[in-house]
Amino acid sequence: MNVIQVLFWILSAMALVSALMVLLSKNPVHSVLWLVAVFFAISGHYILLNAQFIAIVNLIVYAGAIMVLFLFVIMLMNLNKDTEPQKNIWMKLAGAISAGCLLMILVSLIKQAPELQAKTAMMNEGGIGLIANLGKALFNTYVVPFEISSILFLSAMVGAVVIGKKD
Amino acid sequence: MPIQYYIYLSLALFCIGIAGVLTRRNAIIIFMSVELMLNAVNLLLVAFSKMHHAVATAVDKVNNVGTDGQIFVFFVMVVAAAEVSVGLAIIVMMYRNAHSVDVNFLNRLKN
Amino acid sequence: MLLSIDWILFLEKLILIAIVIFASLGIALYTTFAERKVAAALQDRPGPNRAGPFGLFQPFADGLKLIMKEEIIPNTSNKILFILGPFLAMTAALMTSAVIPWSSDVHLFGRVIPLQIADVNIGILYIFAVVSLGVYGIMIGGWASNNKFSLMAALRGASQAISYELAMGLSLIALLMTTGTLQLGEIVKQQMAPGHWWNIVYQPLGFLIFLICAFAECNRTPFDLAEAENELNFGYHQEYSSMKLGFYLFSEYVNMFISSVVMATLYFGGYDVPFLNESLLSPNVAAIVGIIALLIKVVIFIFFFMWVRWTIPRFRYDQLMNLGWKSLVPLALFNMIITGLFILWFGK
Amino acid sequence: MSQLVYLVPLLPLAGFLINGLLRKSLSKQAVSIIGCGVILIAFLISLGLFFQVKANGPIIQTYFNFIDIKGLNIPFSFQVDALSVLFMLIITGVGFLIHVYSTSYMHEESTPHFARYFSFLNLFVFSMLLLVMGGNYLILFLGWEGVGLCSYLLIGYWFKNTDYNYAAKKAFIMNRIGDVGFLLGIFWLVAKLGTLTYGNVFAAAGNLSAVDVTGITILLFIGATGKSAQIPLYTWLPDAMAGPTPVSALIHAATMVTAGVYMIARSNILYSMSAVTENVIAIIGIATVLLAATIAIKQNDIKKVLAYSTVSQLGYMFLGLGVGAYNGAVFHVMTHAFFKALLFLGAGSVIHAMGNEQDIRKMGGLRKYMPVTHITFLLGCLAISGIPPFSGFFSKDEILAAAYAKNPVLWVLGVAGAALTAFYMFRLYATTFLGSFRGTHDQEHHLHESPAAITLPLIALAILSVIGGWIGIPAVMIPDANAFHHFLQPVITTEAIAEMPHATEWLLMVVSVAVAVIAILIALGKFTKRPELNEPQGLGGFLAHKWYIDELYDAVIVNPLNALAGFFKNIIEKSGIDGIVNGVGRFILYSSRQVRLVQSGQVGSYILFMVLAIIVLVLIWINDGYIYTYLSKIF
Repeated sequence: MNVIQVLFWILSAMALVSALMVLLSKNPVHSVLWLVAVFFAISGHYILLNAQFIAIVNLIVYAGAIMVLFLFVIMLMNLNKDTEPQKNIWMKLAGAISAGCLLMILVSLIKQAPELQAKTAMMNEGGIGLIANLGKALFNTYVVPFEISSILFLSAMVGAVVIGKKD
Repeated sequence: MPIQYYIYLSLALFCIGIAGVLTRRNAIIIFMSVELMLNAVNLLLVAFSKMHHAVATAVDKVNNVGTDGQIFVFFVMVVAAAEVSVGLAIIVMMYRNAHSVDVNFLNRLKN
Repeated sequence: MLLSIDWILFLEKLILIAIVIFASLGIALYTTFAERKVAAALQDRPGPNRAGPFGLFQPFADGLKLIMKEEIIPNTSNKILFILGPFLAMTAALMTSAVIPWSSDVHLFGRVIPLQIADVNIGILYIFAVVSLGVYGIMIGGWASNNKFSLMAALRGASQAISYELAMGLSLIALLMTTGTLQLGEIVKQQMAPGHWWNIVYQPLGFLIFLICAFAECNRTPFDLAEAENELNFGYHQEYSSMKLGFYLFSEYVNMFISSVVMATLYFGGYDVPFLNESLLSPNVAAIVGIIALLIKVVIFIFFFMWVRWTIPRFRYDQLMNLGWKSLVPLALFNMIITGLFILWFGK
Repeated sequence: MSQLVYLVPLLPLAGFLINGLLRKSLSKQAVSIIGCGVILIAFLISLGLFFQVKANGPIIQTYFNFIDIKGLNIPFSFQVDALSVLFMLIITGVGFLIHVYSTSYMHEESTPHFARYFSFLNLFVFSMLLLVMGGNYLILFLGWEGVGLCSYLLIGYWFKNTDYNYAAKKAFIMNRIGDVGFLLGIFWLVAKLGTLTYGNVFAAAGNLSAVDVTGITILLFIGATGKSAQIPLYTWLPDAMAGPTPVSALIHAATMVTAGVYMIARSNILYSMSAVTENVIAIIGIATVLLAATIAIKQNDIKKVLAYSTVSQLGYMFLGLGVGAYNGAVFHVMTHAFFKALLFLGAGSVIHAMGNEQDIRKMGGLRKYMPVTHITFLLGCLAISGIPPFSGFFSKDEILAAAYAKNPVLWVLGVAGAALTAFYMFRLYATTFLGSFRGTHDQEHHLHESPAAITLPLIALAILSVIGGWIGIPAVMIPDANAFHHFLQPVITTEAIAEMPHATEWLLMVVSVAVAVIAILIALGKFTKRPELNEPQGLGGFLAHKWYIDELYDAVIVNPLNALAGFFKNIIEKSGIDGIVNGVGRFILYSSRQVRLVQSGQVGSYILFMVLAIIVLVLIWINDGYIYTYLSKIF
């Protein structure tokens, strides 16, 4: 049990607990904060996998921008525990059970998969996650998708403005 | 780290996201659950990328195998960000009209 | 060996962290005093001069006062988040210092100790990420107060921070194009290299944008919309009292300090002393000279911050947004393109 | 001359297009000149072609490939040989006279309708020319369909009258029934021989089996019964009197109805190969002769009498075809064209004078009012009755002689038909022209001889009716004087009539002429003073009602079909098919109303279903081996 494994378990536990708390919190603001915690944990995992660029981008994009937007919207709408719509208990139960079933089935599937036996993910080493390598790949092989994604961004921005505009 | 651990972790996060979508009625929470699912997939992509990199490294010390997975993660984030900006705008409009973020208010197509 | 950790390194880093944090807090403490003195000087009055010689103990008195005050938590507020707010603000402010190269390596007990907590290879992105997390403290604090003025202030502060982050990031990209690395230590070393000037020479426009954005990120005048007393009573921390209020106020000064350090590092050579070849000195001497050089630069910046604060009036909110989106972002983009063209033509 | 072949059909087509398209802007004079002129030019060219064919033999002109696919090549070609040039002369010559006649007869129509009439008339001539000039069965079929269309258009020329429209439709539908047979015959030919060009077909005809030949010829003959008004498809022809009288003349004398005769004469090689078909044709021909003649006896409409006489005379032609006297049949076509055109145009003249009165019971004594019409009509009657030396005698005699050679019973029936012919024609003549006028005073005052445009064609046709038969004088009278046979020699190669002793032949002639003369005398004696004015009773009524054939057809074919259609429309369609269609709709509506409950509009439930579906699919995927084995056990 080396330090990486310890960190892996800690981060995993943190991610799972936070993810569950996202669901279980009655208050949407709490949910957002728990989700930020999940993202931190996942970013921690990325760092363990030596995918530093993804890790930091995950933080900037998700924690720094997307979740702030969520928080913004929730605060603007002044949502809290009291305004939270509740599903009836049976629907909740059905949802939880079917999600659980799916998890069970998928886990059993992975357990059987022969291709995955004895495969490991490279931890804390290997240079592909570094920004130089990713940048080269992004601006050589994937330059067209990259430019298209910028167009996507632009159109999403325009779309958001158009939708959100008070008329 | 055995790749299965990452797969299990991702699956667990993904199914938690599904459970969130299924059990909540607040559109924003559902949206967040979707983001959670996307992140679970991202984590899996990175893990797989490192798995393939590990396999390739055993043969060749200097290689770029597995870069694609991380690039995909990058694009998933791009799409997620675009989706959030539009999605939140829609939710805001919905709230402005219905004074609620309950997705069950959105059943007007029913009739 | 338990967990196979390099315990000495661990200890070394722990000590360094402690020093940096306490130094940051100490400097922030005296920055408050300096602010009052500068304000007084600009307004042609003595300023605090009772506690200790020249009023030097004034910050401690202020701190003591804050700690001794009654701890009020509003009844209707969300208690956990109410407490979490200032904590997050302080943490985010202090986290940035982790990647700052304070000076060149020191040689102590036979070990080479870098005066940098972590020289990660994505240093600038790290700073960027932490800065973007800074809004949580404001937003959570404002929302948890359950006060509409607080909330409004928090939303203002957050949208201001998000808007200016963009221009800041774009100006940093231009800088990165010239340096070719994200590591702060590397950036400083580049500027120290002979025949190479400080980055301010190559990126004057980028620095200007960064400076303005730093003002906005720190919620300093003229961008202190989040605490516009005449509009929002006292801003997002109006329900706070005692040490939690102190944290908020303090985090602002820490932010100011860290911003100054970052600006000095990125654009003004960090711990580089101009026209001095540090390699001629012994390493430890060089480190000390470097640290002093950095601190001098930082003090100049902090003074500049104060000077501006007491000189320029506050923007209106729409002016703020217009400046951010319609001037700074296009300007930063323009700067980026110009930089790119220069690199293309001169093959730098 | 042979380069001008294409002009013969093209000129009437051009006339049709000019008159038809410019009918609103052309004056009546222009229309008349164009309409008659193109036919006249065509006639002159045909005349030139006639001499060339006579001198140099047939002309075959191929213009382009009409249908060219693997295994079948049908060129667009014209074949101008003795048979077709003869028909061309009849069509354009008689057609020209009818055109001239029409310019006066139709003068009261308004200009666009006048032009429409002439354009249809030109189109009719064009189609008929296409029919007789075509170098293969397909071109023939094009013309065949074209005349069917034109007959429809012309019979229904006064389209504001519903009955006329019904008559037009009847003609068209009857023709269609025959055309189906014709088309099937053509298909059969293509299937067996792979060609439709006359020369190739006849050259290869020897390869056909007996069944094929019989089948093909019977099917082609069915087409001919429709077009040439034989039993059982003749009923349209009397109804076709709805059209203007010159149209009747054109249909009956020169064009349409002779198409069947032309076609069978053209295919004589095929027909002579099948004894069965020949017998069928002969029997149907003689039956038609007698049936139509008996009906004609009791008709009071001047045009109806002539119509049934046409049917009857066509029967003679088919009798001739059936007994192998192809020359005689074609000869009769020619003479019939002359005297039947003459009779129709004369009838038209009478009708014109009587102010559109067609009932002979209201006429009488017209002799002194309309001398030219009277004389020409009388000549026509004599010709059709087979009195020597008028044209009808020679052609009819040739057919009857051939019939005798084949089977004396046919001859006896044929002579009986001839007697009936003479009888009803002179009943018509006597009732119309002799005796005293029985019409209104107003009509009497109005009576007058027709203008020159009407009388000149009458005179021309009368001359032809008198002398037209002299080109075919039988060998028994003047040896080797039969120019007609010589001329048709290259085309009709299968004339097979047993030589008879000359005495027998003379005897046959004398008997038939004697019978005809007796019938004429009886008719004149009976009807000159006491025309038959009352409604006929008993057998006469039966004949007057045309043997109730129309009623029979209605009862046997039309009404059951109507009932069946009604059954399909009201029962099958309404309850069955509509029921199924509406039932499907109702079922969908009902089931979707039920299924719609699943679609609650709540996003959560949708996602729940989606997740459940994923679970099920994954389960299936995991266990696909078990499922396959399990399913394979069941199925």
